[in-house]
Amino acid sequence: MTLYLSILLFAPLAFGVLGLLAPPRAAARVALAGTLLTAAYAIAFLVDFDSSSGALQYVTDETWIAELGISYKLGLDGLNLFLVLLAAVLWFACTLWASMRDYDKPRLFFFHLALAETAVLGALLAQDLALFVVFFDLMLVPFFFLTGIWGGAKRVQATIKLVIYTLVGSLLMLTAAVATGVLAATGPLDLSFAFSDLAQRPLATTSQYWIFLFFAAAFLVKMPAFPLHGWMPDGYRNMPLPVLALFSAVLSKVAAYGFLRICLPLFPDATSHFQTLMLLVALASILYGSAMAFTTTETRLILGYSSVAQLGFITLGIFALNPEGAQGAILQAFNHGLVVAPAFFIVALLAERAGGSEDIRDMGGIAMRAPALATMFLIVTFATLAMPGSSNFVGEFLILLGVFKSQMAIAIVASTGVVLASVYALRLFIATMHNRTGPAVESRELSLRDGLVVVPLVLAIIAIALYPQFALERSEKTVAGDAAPSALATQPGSGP
Amino acid sequence: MAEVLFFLAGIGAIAGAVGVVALRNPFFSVLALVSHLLSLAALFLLLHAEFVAAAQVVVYAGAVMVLYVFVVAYVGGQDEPLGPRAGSGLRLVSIVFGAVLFVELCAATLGSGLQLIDTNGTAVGPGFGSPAQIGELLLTRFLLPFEVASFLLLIAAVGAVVLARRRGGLTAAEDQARYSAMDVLRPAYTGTTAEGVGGPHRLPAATAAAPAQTTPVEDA
Amino acid sequence: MTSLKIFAWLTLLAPLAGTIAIGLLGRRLPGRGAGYLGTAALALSFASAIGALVSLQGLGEEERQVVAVAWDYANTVGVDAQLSLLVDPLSVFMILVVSGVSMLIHLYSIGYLDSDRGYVRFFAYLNYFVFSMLLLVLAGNFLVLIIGWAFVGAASYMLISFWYRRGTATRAGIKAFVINVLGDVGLVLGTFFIFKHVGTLDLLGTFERSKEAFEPGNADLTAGCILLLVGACAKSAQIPLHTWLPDAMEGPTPVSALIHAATMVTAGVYLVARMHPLFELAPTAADVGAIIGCLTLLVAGTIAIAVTDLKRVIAYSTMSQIGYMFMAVSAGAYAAGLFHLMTHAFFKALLFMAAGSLIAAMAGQQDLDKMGGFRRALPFTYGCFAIGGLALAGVPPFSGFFSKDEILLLIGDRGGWYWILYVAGYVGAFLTGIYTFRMIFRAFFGEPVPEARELEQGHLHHAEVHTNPATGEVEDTDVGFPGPDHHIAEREPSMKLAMGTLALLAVVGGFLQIPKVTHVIDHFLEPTFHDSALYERHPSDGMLAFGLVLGTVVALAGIAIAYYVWVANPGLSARVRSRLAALHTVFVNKWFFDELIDALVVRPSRWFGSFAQQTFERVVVNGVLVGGTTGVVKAGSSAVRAAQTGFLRYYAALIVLGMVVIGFYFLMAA
Amino acid sequence: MDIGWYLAVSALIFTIGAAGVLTRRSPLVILLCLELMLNAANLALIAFARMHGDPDGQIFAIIVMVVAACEVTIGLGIIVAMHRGRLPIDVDELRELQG
Repeated sequence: MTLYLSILLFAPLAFGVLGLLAPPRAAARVALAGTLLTAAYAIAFLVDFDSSSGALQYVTDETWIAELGISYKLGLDGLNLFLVLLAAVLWFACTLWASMRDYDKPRLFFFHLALAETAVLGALLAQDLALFVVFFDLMLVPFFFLTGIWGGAKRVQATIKLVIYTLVGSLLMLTAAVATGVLAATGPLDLSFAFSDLAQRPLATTSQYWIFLFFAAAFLVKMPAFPLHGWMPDGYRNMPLPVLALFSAVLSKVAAYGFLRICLPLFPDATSHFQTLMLLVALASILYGSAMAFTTTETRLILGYSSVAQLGFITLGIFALNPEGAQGAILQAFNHGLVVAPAFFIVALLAERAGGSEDIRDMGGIAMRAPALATMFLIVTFATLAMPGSSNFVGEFLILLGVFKSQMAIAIVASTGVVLASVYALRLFIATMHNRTGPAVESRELSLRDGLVVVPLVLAIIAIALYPQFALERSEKTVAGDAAPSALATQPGSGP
Repeated sequence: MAEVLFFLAGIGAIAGAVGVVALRNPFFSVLALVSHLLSLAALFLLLHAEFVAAAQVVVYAGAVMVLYVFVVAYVGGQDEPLGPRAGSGLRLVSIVFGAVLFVELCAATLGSGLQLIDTNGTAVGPGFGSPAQIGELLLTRFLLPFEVASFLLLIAAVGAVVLARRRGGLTAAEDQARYSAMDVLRPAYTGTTAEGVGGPHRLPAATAAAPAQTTPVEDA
Repeated sequence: MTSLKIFAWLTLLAPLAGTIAIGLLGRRLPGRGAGYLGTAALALSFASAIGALVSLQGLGEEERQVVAVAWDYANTVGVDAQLSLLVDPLSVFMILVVSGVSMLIHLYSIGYLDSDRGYVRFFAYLNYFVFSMLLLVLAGNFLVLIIGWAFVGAASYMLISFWYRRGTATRAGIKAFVINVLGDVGLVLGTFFIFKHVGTLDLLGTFERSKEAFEPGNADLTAGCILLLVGACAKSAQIPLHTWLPDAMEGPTPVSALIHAATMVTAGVYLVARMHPLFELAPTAADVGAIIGCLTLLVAGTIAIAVTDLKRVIAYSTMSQIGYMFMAVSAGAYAAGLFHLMTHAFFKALLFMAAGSLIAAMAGQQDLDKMGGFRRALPFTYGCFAIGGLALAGVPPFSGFFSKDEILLLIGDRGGWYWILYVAGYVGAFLTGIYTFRMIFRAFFGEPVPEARELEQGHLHHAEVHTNPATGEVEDTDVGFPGPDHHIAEREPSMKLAMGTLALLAVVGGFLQIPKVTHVIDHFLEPTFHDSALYERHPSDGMLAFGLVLGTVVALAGIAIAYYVWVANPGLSARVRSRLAALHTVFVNKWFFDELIDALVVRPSRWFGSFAQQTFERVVVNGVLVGGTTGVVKAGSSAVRAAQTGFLRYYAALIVLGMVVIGFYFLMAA
Repeated sequence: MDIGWYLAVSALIFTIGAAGVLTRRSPLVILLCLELMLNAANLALIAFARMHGDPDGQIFAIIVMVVAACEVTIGLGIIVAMHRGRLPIDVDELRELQG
C-alpha cells in the first residue's frame, strides 16, 4: 500500500466540510470520524516509516506557482514524524473531548477545529518555505474564530492580543521568507522556495542575520517565549479547553519545529552567530516561566507558564547545535505535547469539581473520592516536572547534555529549572488534590466519558517512558546522519 | 448627409446624458436616458452596426428602461436635492475629475497616433454588422462567451428574484437558525475592526471588552 | 549466569507487580488482603534475592559482575543508555538488605495500619518504593541509576504525604521531594561531567575507561564527583541538604522505618561505594564526602539530645549514623560502611517499629515529655527498644558495636588529618549513647503516665479528638490520620513477628564480621572492590584492641550519663538546660538550618516569583510590550479608519482619482 | 465622418456619466449614470470595430449590454429590497462600511 501525505493533510478538512453540510447533531460525529481516520493514517505512516534513512520520505512534489518557484512539496522525516503523529493523535483526543460537550453552533466549531488540523499538519509537512508560511499563517485563522466565538468572558480582548502578536510575527516571517527566496535565487527566473534548493544556496552572512531574527521573532511569539509571551495569559484564560490543549500542545511545537526545519539548515551562519542569544532567551524563559508558575494561582496559567519554561528547554536543545540537543528537543516536543494535553483536561475536570473555579485556592482534597483521577494527575504531574523515568526526562537529559557540551554554564543554570519545575508542578498537584477540601469542592471520580480521553493519553505517556528509544531511533538518522542540518554538523562538540 | 445625421445624433446623445445627470426627478432622468439610448442607436447605425443598433433600441431602450420606470414608480420618484449632503467639495472635485478624465481620454484616443482615426474607417462589405454576420460569429467563434453570458443573465434573473422576494413567511427564530455561507466567512462579533477597537457597533456578550459601546462615536 | 539474571529481574519486578496488582485489585480484596498481597510480593522478591546470591556465589570470582540488559532505553547519537542491571556482590548485598528489611516492614504494617482508610493505597505505595529502591541499587547504567534515584524520591514523597489531608504532611512531602530533585539534578550534572570524558553511560564501561580518561585529581572529575555527592547528600540527608528528613516523620511510622531509616537514606552511601573507582581518582571529592559525613554525625547527634519528638530523635540519630557510613565509604572503608549500613538497617528499623508501637499506645502522641513508665505496660516493645538502643549505642556484643568500630578503626588507620574524623567519630558515639538512652529512660522508666496505666489495666488508650501537634488543627480521620484505632505490638502477631526477627538480627548481625574471627562481608564484596587500592587494609592489633575498648567505654559512659541525668536525678536536665540556654537554643532549633535555607533560597526565589508576577509582568510585559504593540496597532488602525467614511461616493471618487492618476502615468510614459 | 469624432463623443458621455455617479445621491440615478458610462464604452467599441472593419468589437458591445442588463437587474433588485426594508433610498445614509 502506498501512503500519500496529501491524504493525511486534507482528510481533516474534507471531513470538516462534510460536517458543515451534516445536520448540527451529527457534526461532532463526522469530525470525530475524520480525526480518527487521520490519526490512524498517521499511525500507518509511523509503522511504515523507514528509520534507517535520514532523508525525506513519502515526498509529494508538484509545481504550484511556477513563476514564483513555489512548489507543493510535502515530506516526512525524523524531524516531523513524531510531531505529525502528535498532532493527529491529540486532535482526535481533543475532538473526542469536545464531541462529548455542547458547543454553540457545533458545525462551525468542528469545521474550524478540522481546518486547524489541516493547517498544522500542513506547516509540519511542508517542504517548501512558501508553503510553510501559508500553512503557518493559516493556523491562526481557525484559532482566531475558535477563541473569538467560543472563548471565555474576555474572549475578544484575548483574541485581539493573540492576533496582533502573531500577525506581527507572521508579517516579519513573510518578509523574511520572501527575502530568502529572492536573495537565494541564482538568476531572475530561477526562484525556488523548496527547502532542499534553499539549503544548496547559502545566503550572504549579513542577510542571514536579519532574516534569522525575523523568523526567530515569529517562532518565539508562537511558542511563546519570554519576553514575547504577553498574549499568553489572556489567551490561555479564554480559549475553550480543547482548543487551549491543542494550542499549547501542538501549535507551540510547530514554532520549535520551525527553528529546526528552517533556521538551522538555511541560515547556519546566523544560527551559530546568535546561538548564545537564543540560549539566553531560552534560559530566561525557563527561569521566568517557572517563577511565574509557582506564584500564580490560576490552574490554566500554571500550566501555561510551565509551557513557557518547557518550550525554553526545547529551544535550549535546538540551539545547543549538536545532535544530542536536537534529539532531545524533538523528543521533548513530542513528550511535552503528550503531557500537557491531558494536564489541561485534568485541570478542566478539577474545575468542574471545584464549583467551576479555576483558582487553586478554591480547590483541595479532590483526591479523596477520586483515586483514579488522582493517579492520572500524579503521573501527569511527574511527567510535567520531568522526573527521571518519566517520558520527559530522557528529552531533558539529552537537551541538557547537548547544552552542557556546547555551553556548560548555561546548562548548569538551566538545570535549576528542573528544580523549579518540581516546585510548581507539585504545588499544583497538592493544592488541588491534597490538603483539606475546599468550600465548593465536590470530590467525584473520573467519569467514563472523561476517562476515555485522559486514560489513553496517560497510557501513551507511560509507554514512551518505558521505551523512548522508539522515538529516538526514528529521528536519529535525520539529526545525526548525512541529511542533518548543516548547523548541527559544523558545530564542534565541545564549547569554550 | 452622414455628417448631419452624426451631429444630430451626437448632440441628442450628449443632451440625453446631461439630462440624466442634471434632472432632479428620477423619472425624467430615465426618460432622458431613453432619448440618449435612441440617439446612440442612430450613431451605431452610422457605424454599420445594424444588429447592435436594433438590439439597443429593442432591448435597452425598450425592455430595460421599462424595468427602470416600474421601479421608479414603485419606489416613488422623490425629488432629491442635487447638493451633496457631505459638503459641496465633492461636487467640485467630481467636476474637476470629470474634466481631467475627459482631457485624458481625448488625449489617449485622439493622440494615440492611430492612422485610421482620421478616416471613415476601412472599407467594409455590405454584410458588415448585419444580424447574419453577428449571429454566425456568436454561434461559432464566440460560442463560449455567448453561453456564459446567457448563464450570467439567468443568474442575474434568479438573483433579482431572491433579492426582491418578500420575507414575510419566516419567523425570526427560524431565520436565526439558518446558516449562510457568510457565517463561515464572517461570524458575528468577530469580524470588524470596529468591534475590535471598541467602535460604534455592538458586541452584546463582551460588554467588558468594549466600554465605548453605549456611546456611538460619530465619525470625525 | 542466566539464572542469576532471572533472579535479579524477579527481585526487581516482584514489588512492581505487587504495586500494580494492589492498585488494581486492592479495593476488592477482603480485609487485610492488600497487606498480605504486598508482603507476599516482597517475600517473593527476597527469595529471588537469595536465589541471586546463591547463583552469584556459584560463579568464579572474576565473573561476579554480570550485566543484564532488557532493551535499549535511549541509545542514540553517542548516548548509550540501556535498561540494564548490574548484578555484582555489592548490588546483591543491597538487594538482600533492602528486600529483607522491607519484607519485615510490610509484615509489621499489616497490623499497624489496619484501621487506616488508606490501607490499600499504603501497600501500593510501599511496594512501589521497594521497586524503586531495588532499581536504584541494581542499575547498571547512569541513566537507570538516576531513574531509580528519582523514583525513590517520588515514592518517599507519596509516603510522607500519605495522610494528605494534613497540611504539615503535604508541606513535608514537597520539601522532601524538592530537595531530592535537587539531588537528582546534582546527579545528572555529575553524570554529564563524567560522560563528557568517558563517552559511555554504562557503569562498568565508565569504571574501565576512567583510568585512561582521567589523570588523578582531574578538575572535571572532581567537579563531577562533588556533584554526585550533592545527589548523595540530598538522598542521605547529609548537611546541608538534610532538613527534609526530620520533617519526613510526618509519614506513618512504618514509612519512617523503611524509607527514612533502613533503605532510602542509605542510597547515598551505596552511591559513593558504587562510584569508588571515580572517587579514588578524585581524592578531593572523597575528602569532601568524609568531612560532610563527620559534620553531619556531630550536628545530628547534638540535635538528637535536645529535641523531644520521639520519631525526630530517631530521625536525627539516623542522620548521625549515616554520617558514619558516609565518612566510611568516602574514606575508603567500603566494606565497613556497608556493614554498618546493614546492621543499622536492622536496629534502626527495629527502633522505629518499637517507637510506632509506643506511639500507638500513646494514641498518636509523639512527645517524649508526655511519655513515661511504659516498661510494664509494653514489655515486648520495651525489650525490642532496648535491644535496638544497645545496638545503636554500640555496646558489645550487639551488631552496631562491630560495624561502628570497624569504620572508626579503618579511618584512624589512614592517618594524617583523618585522625580528626576518628576522634569526632568517638565523640559522636558518646552522644549516641546519651540520646538513645535518654529516649529509653524517659519513655519506659519513671512514673507511668495515664496512658500507660490504662494499658496496664488492659485497654488501649484512644484519644477522643486527635489534634495535630504542630498546628493544633483537629485531625481528619477520613484519610488524614490513622483512624480511631491504634495497634500495638503486644496485640498484633504480625508486628510481633517482624520486630522479633529484627531484634534477633540486631543482636547477631554483627557476628558476620568480628575482627580477626569472621570476614564474611569483606570476602563477599571483594569482587566489586577488586580494583580498589584502599580495600582490605589491616590495621595493627594494638589499634584494634584500643579501638574496641574505647568504643565500649564511650558507649557505656554515654548510657551512664543518660541514666544519671534522666533516671537518678530527674530535675537535673532542666537545670542543665537553663545553664546552657544558648547551646540548647541552637540544638533545639536544629542549628537554624531551616531558617538559613529559607533566607538564602526559598525567600529570594519567592521574592523573584512575586516580583515577576506583580511588577515585571504588569509593567514590562503587559505595559510596554503588550501596551506598546496594541497602541501602535490602534493608532494605525484609527488612521486608516478615518479614510473609511462609509460614503459610497467618496469611494467612487477615489476610484476615479485612481483612474485619472493611472491614465496620467501612462500618458506621460507614452 | 471621422472615427475620431465618435471617440470624442464617447469620451464626453463617459465623463458625464462618471461625474453623475459622483454627484447624485439616489442609487437609482447612479445606476442610470453607470449605464451612461457603459454605453460610452459601447460606442467606443463599435467605433473601433468600424475603424478596423472587424465585427469582433460589436460582439464585445453585445456582451457589455448583457452585463449591463444583469447589473441593472441586480441593482434594481437591491433598491426594491431596500425600499421593502424601509431603508432610505440615499447612498449618503447607507454607511455600513464606515470603519
